[in-house]
Amino acid sequence: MKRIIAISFALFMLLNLIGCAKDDNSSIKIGVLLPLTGAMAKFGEMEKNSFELARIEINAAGGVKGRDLVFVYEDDTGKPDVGRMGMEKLITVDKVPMITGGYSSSVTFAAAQVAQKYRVPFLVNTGSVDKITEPESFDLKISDADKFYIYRLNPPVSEYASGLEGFLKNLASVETAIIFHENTTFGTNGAKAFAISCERLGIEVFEIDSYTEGTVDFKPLLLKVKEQKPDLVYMISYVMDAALLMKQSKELRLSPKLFVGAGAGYTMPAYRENAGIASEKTISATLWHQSLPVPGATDYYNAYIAKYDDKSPPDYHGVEAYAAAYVVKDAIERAQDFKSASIKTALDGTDMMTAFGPVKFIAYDAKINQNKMETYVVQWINGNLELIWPKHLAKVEAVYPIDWNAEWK
Amino acid sequence: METFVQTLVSGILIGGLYAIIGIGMTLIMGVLNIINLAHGQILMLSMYITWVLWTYFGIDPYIAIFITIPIVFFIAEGISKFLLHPLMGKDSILPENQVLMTVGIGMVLVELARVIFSSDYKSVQTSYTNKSWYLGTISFNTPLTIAFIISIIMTVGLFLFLTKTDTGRSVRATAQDKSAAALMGISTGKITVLTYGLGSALDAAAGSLLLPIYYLYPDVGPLFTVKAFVITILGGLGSTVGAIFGGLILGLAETFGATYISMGYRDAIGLIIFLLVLVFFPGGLKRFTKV
Amino acid sequence: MSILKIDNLTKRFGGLTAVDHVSLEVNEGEILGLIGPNGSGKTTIFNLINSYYPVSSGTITFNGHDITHMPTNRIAKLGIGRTFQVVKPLKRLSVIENIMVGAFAREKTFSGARKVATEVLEFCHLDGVAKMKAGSLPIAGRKRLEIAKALATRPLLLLLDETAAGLNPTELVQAISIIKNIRTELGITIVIVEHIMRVIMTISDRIHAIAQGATIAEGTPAEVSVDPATIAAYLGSDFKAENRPDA
Amino acid sequence: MKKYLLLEKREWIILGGAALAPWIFGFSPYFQGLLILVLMWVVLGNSWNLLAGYTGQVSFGHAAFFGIGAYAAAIPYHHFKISPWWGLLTGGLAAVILGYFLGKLVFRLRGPYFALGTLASGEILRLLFGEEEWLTNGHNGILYMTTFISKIPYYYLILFIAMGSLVAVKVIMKSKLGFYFLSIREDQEAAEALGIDTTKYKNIALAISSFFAGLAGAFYMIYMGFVDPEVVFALHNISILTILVGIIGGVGTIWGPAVGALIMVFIQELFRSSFFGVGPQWVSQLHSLVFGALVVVMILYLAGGVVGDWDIIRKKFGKKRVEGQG
Repeated sequence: MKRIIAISFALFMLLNLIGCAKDDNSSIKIGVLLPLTGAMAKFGEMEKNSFELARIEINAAGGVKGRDLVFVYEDDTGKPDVGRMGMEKLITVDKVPMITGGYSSSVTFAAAQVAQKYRVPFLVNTGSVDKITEPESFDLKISDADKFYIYRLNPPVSEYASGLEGFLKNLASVETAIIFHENTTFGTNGAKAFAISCERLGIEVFEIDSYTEGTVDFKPLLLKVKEQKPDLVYMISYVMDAALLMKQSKELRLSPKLFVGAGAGYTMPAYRENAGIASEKTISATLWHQSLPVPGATDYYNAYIAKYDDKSPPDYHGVEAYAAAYVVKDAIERAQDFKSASIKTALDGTDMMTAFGPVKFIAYDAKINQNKMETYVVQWINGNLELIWPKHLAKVEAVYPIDWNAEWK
Repeated sequence: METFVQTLVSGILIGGLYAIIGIGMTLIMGVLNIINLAHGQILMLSMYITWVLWTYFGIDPYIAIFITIPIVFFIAEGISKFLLHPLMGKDSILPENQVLMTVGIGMVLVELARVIFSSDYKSVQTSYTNKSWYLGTISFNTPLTIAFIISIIMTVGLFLFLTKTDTGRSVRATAQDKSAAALMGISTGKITVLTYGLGSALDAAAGSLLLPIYYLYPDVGPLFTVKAFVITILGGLGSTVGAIFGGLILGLAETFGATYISMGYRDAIGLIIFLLVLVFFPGGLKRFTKV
Repeated sequence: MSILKIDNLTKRFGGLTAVDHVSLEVNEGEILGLIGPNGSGKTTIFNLINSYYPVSSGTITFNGHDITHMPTNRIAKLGIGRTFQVVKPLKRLSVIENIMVGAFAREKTFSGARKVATEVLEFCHLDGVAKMKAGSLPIAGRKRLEIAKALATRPLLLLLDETAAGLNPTELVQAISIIKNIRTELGITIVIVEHIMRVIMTISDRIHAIAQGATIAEGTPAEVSVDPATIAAYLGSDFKAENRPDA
Repeated sequence: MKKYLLLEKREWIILGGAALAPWIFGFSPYFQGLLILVLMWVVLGNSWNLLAGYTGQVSFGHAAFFGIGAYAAAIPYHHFKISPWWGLLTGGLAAVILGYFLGKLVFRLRGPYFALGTLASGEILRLLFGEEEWLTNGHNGILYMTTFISKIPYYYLILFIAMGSLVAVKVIMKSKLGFYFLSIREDQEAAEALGIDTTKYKNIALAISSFFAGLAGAFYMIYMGFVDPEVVFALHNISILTILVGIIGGVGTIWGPAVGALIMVFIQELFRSSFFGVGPQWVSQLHSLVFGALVVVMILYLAGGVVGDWDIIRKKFGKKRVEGQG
């Protein structure tokens, strides 16, 4: 018994020692919350790679205020509760003054609350549900910008399709649509947002239908397309579901005028890999494309491929992470010290150009600390993801109308 | 009408796949009288074996069946012999100890897969993965059709094994009444170990058949574990013919439910039928088929 | 006055009639022996009395209550205790705890149940093994524990199902004395099923003999033992197995 | 051992230690968070243990009660901004009501069928709560800005609930109710013959069990400030983990779930954090693997759990020491 007490006492002391983070003057630690294992690990990995790419570049160029930038990664495993615990650990154990990352909408939203509670700035770079930057969801008012610690680099999901809206406006022949979405926060909200877009465009939405991630057989869902014959099928899915949806659409020989994805899975290389020829000529909303005339976009794209894998090139998720790293660097450099409050003040004044596009946190509608930006449209043409909208930036002409029978031969 | 027929076809095809997953479970549940909560994980294991064989050795998943079956059979025999069988005679407060053991085994299998293969999605792209054939306007997914045919063949084979061979008869006798079987000189210990291997081997075949249709990640299993025990209860414990019908019923109920009620309730429909059968029609289809 | 009245009791399992229009009465304070060859339906009658099986037809009346379709636990509460041929000790509980479970049928408190249990322990000569786990008792102890559990519920009527089977001669003598004491000291009416003729003939006041589910004879032990129908039933195929002196 | 107000001296010492624990750990909110998690699992483990370990009804669907408790706290907040703290009153109650109806269904089943029935019930509720968006906000979940930044109030709240569940189980197991539960676990037929209405007492066990599971769920909502059906109705992460906590600690023992919860949370966290950052990074991938392996080894060699088989463990430990001296 005595021995057990002694051992546990020793263990407690050890824990206490580890619990006290050492103050280190040679580096600055920033927390990153990402799904590194679990269903969304593919995205997490791409973002982590991009954070590392940026970190190496930044440190090679002299670091931040003479210190080395260090990212402390915390795996949220794609689960909101784990994400919240990870946030707490970053704040209380690693004692980071700022956190970035945040992949899935539900995890990011749940985790943002922890950052807000502890008053640690959280720069969201992917989580897209609108309410993340709406102070109302955190019991704050729109005028409470000085108390609001959540910032977002990427546009909210309601604006994902803004580029798409312009694209569809030009195609007078699209009059009806069906919307399929995974039953997640991202999916439900994306579907609602697109239904509103359709209303603006005068497109009649026949049906909004949800499915569970990991469904084996989508045919009951897709048969609705066969029956109701909409012009457009809009789908909000992650990679594997996206691939199966298209494979089974091909199998059922569906022939709407357009298959449109809402970003997420539909721009990933793994989508093309799995859906094969069924992915050909599908269209997707996107937040970025490497051919955009944004300084550093192509450089990032090439650097990523050179450093990691030429078979899985990065899409907008990667560049969001890459850009977030530079926004972090910029803010810390302008901050008076390394404290959370100072970094927040610096973030308020952010106005810079990144490989993702211009970044400036503004207040509009119900949101504050939100970066507002344009979105784009891409299409898989001959196995490559090509930018097709806006027209003045596109190097490739959109393929439309599409003869699915010929494409899917 | 076309929607109806296409729904019917999809339901039957997916039901065939469910059936073969369910047959393994029904054997195990019938003879060992435990719920094998590692069933989906065994399926996952065989999918990884099939994936490795395809990716690194270029072996077609349908040929890989002949390799995954013996590998999984021996692994399952080991699990059964060293982890499940020793618990049989042991006195424990909860008779469900073996069930809980399968939970532990399942966890270990998933986490091993995660350590070895990471959480990434894997899939195989063969020449036929994206193929389908048509009868008029009705489409039949080719890999699903093949899976359906193979699962029918395997069930017939299993049925013959259970009714025509001595070992098979011993398995059935053990399933019906363990103590009576032991009195008749059947080594029930050996039979239970064998049955776990056999049930898992069927599961392994299902894994190889599933891979070209679906995709693979360490947590793929539980979805199919649940399907398997729904089928087992629908078809009646230990009934192979019942499992075939149970699989088809589940496939059809899910597909029709998804088409005509709501896709979101797809998985719930199976579970609700399951609970109703469990409570109000114990014995399932076995009441009618008797085998 | 009869405490238990069974009227035209019938039980069918599918096509098989296990109990066929049996009628019998048990008088208060007596010991009634129920005899019959293997599979003649003795245990089935017990299982019908305390509602383990639903009755196919006929009625069972206990102490003025119609208990034909009453759930088992309510019948026990009314005052019918029983033992099982295949003993059912609560294995992981100690002997005294087993008996306490029975005692709680009439006692609300822990101490009350414990007091009753202690008395029953002594009565059944189990006081030496009170703390032992019921699962590790030898067979004689388990048989006595069956009686003790039932006694602790303070029954008016006790159904004893083969409580003497598998005991050695010394244990047998002890068992017989316990059964006799139950009636004399506690005044509990007993119906007993037993294979060992020597036991049943010595302790029963009356005997009710059945074969293939139907009554074949009734009367004092002396009357029944010379009854031609009884002899025929026992001299049938079951004769050797049933009537060996030690069986 | 002398009784001091329901508990033994040793148990009071443990409770005293638990009351001081947040300070012993250097006041780190991170470790306080872990302790809160341990205590939450103690409540869940106790709840399950009463039904499964003591009454023999092995539930594979305890997430149903946990989840309904969490939503009982969350739904009024979502619709009417009623504080989730009321969940401490409504959570347990909602779970008892659910248990009442579920009991009518699943208590018709025995053994493995009961396990399957409860498992399916939990899964159906998970799908239902994900789908019925008008009521539950679906997969968006329900978020609430938690009341305190400090973990201390939560710690003492859950310590109080955990202590309550422990004392409740202890008192029950010394009463008629406890004896009846045990007899149902040991032999339902024998119990019926002794005048025990097994259905009624199984329902009582379920009601008490679901009450504490619901309370734990409501606490989860108050403390985490977030619920979503995949989290609170999770088959593996709640239902099965609850069982494993019971198994590791010791089924049918008073302190088993507490010991099991402590082992489960700390082993998982020890590995997940790569031995609190001391070990190499890859160790963190092993956290579930190690726990799974522990479950397998425990069931194989120590089916009674750490508490139930403490004598065996002590004997082995003692032997080693003798060898060491020799």
